[in-house]
Amino acid sequence: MDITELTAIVEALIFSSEKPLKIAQIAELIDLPVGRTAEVVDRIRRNFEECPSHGLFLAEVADGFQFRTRPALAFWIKKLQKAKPLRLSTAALEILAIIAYRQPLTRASVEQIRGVDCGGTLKNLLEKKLIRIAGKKEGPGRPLLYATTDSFLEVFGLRNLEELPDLKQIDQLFSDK
Amino acid sequence: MDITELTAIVEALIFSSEKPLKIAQIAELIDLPVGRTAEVVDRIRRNFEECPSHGLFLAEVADGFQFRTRPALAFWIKKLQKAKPLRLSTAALEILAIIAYRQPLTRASVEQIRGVDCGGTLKNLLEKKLIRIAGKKEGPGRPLLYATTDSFLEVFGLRNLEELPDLKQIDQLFSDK
Amino acid sequence: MVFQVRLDNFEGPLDLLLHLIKKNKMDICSIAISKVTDEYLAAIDKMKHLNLEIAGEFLVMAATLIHMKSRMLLPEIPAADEEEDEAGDPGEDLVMRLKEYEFFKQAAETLGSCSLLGRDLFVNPVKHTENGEDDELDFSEVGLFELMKVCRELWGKCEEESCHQVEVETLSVAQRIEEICLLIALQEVLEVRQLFPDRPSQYQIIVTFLAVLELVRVRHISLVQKVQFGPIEITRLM
Repeated sequence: MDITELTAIVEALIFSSEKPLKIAQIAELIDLPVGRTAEVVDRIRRNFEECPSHGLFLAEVADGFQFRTRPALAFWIKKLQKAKPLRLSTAALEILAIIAYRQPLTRASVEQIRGVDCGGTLKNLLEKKLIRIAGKKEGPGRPLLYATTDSFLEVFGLRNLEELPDLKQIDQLFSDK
Repeated sequence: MDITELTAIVEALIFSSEKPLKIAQIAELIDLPVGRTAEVVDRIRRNFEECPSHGLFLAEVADGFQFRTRPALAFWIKKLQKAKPLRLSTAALEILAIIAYRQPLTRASVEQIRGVDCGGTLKNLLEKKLIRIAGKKEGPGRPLLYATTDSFLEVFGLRNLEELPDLKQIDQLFSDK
Repeated sequence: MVFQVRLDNFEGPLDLLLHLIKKNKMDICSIAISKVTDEYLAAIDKMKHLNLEIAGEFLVMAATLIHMKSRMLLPEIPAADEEEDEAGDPGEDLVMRLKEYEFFKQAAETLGSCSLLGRDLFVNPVKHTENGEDDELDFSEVGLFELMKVCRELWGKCEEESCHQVEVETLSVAQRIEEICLLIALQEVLEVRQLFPDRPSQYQIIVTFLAVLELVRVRHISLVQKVQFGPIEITRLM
């Protein structure tokens, strides 16, 4: 293999690795002496470092090599991360499911179904605008009622609440092996 | 900002985005007209493509851009990957093809075309996020409708659904009916 | 002729049929039904050990093929043509379905031969949260399917009692025949209406009706209606 091909392989390996790659690991993968491998890695490092139009650099961290964005560009990366796709914990998803299918309902009802306290997650879902307060329940204490929002529909790709799969359809889908 | 700095910023943005980044998203993040942004992106694409010592390339998928390892290097990456590689059965590919070309459609329609039950594979494709539930069909029973996702485009390296092969041929086939 | 087919290789009856057509170098639009049917049935024979549900789908196709073959063997009767047209030509239907399936099969192959992400090329798997808080570690991207999954688990936990009960009807036609025989043995003439209780269930009506028909068939009783819309009388014959 010539140096060009080796450089390409090592670049791809470092890029697609979940953890930083050690020189020794790379050497084993491409079956080359460690010294030679270190040269290839250094070539990649220089390729990126010496060209200011690259936004990435090859970082040497505690346990190996890893591609990272240049620290000077952090401002832009932060901007991007604010627009990340919605992520929810299992607890949040459970509460959302309960509210979606049983709305409007009180926090007590949600907690009764799940068997655990859920004040924190409820607040989080309100902040994410996936649920809203939909008035107060008649009766003692007049507790708040929760319901889903238009954002909820948007996130889950629904035109309206009638488009939520009904329980029979859910059952059907999951009863297939 | 000069073009070198812009190129670096956009490269870092594309690299650190989990999903393929669309030109419009990049343009908004760096506050530049879409046309100008496309030029910057193309510069990055050429930077990587024209230099054979790069193991990465800028892929255009699902209407966005994403860095990927070159297909020719798959052998080496597989040596590194511990995670099970993506595997799709013939049944899964057939169902995906049917859904891709005729979406949105019901499970019954898929089964009619293939002549066999496909509940299990459908669920599997949903889990892999290659297909999604796209609402309910009007009419009796309001069965669920299925459609492909952006992940489908990403996995198959398609820019959009129009890039599916032989789309015209299938249109003819159905207009004959 | 030695004929070997491994059926677990086929995605369904259409796939098998398509294979036979290709093997015999036929054109989908002009299949030699007779030959294809014979080979299809031979293949079905080989799959007798296969699980019943899959076999069922293959059997429906077998029936269609036999139907088509039998139509071809019969001499053409011009008078029957109109009727046939109305019912739709099963051959044309099949050709259409085969063409459609063949297209998707090819499309699936094309898709499978793409450079697949996660199989042939890879992205950077590192999650870039260095700048942000890491508290979203066990958070994942969600969609409708994930919502449904959670629902299924929740509902499964707390609503197991909501299953639908089906009661088994115990009345059988044989039983009903015996009862009617007893009644008619006591009375020479009986009105059909007298066989039913005040508020018969749908099931009771059907079973009684079948029992009466059976008794008429074996000439145990006869039914007589003397006036239009009048009562129907049962008379014992033996």
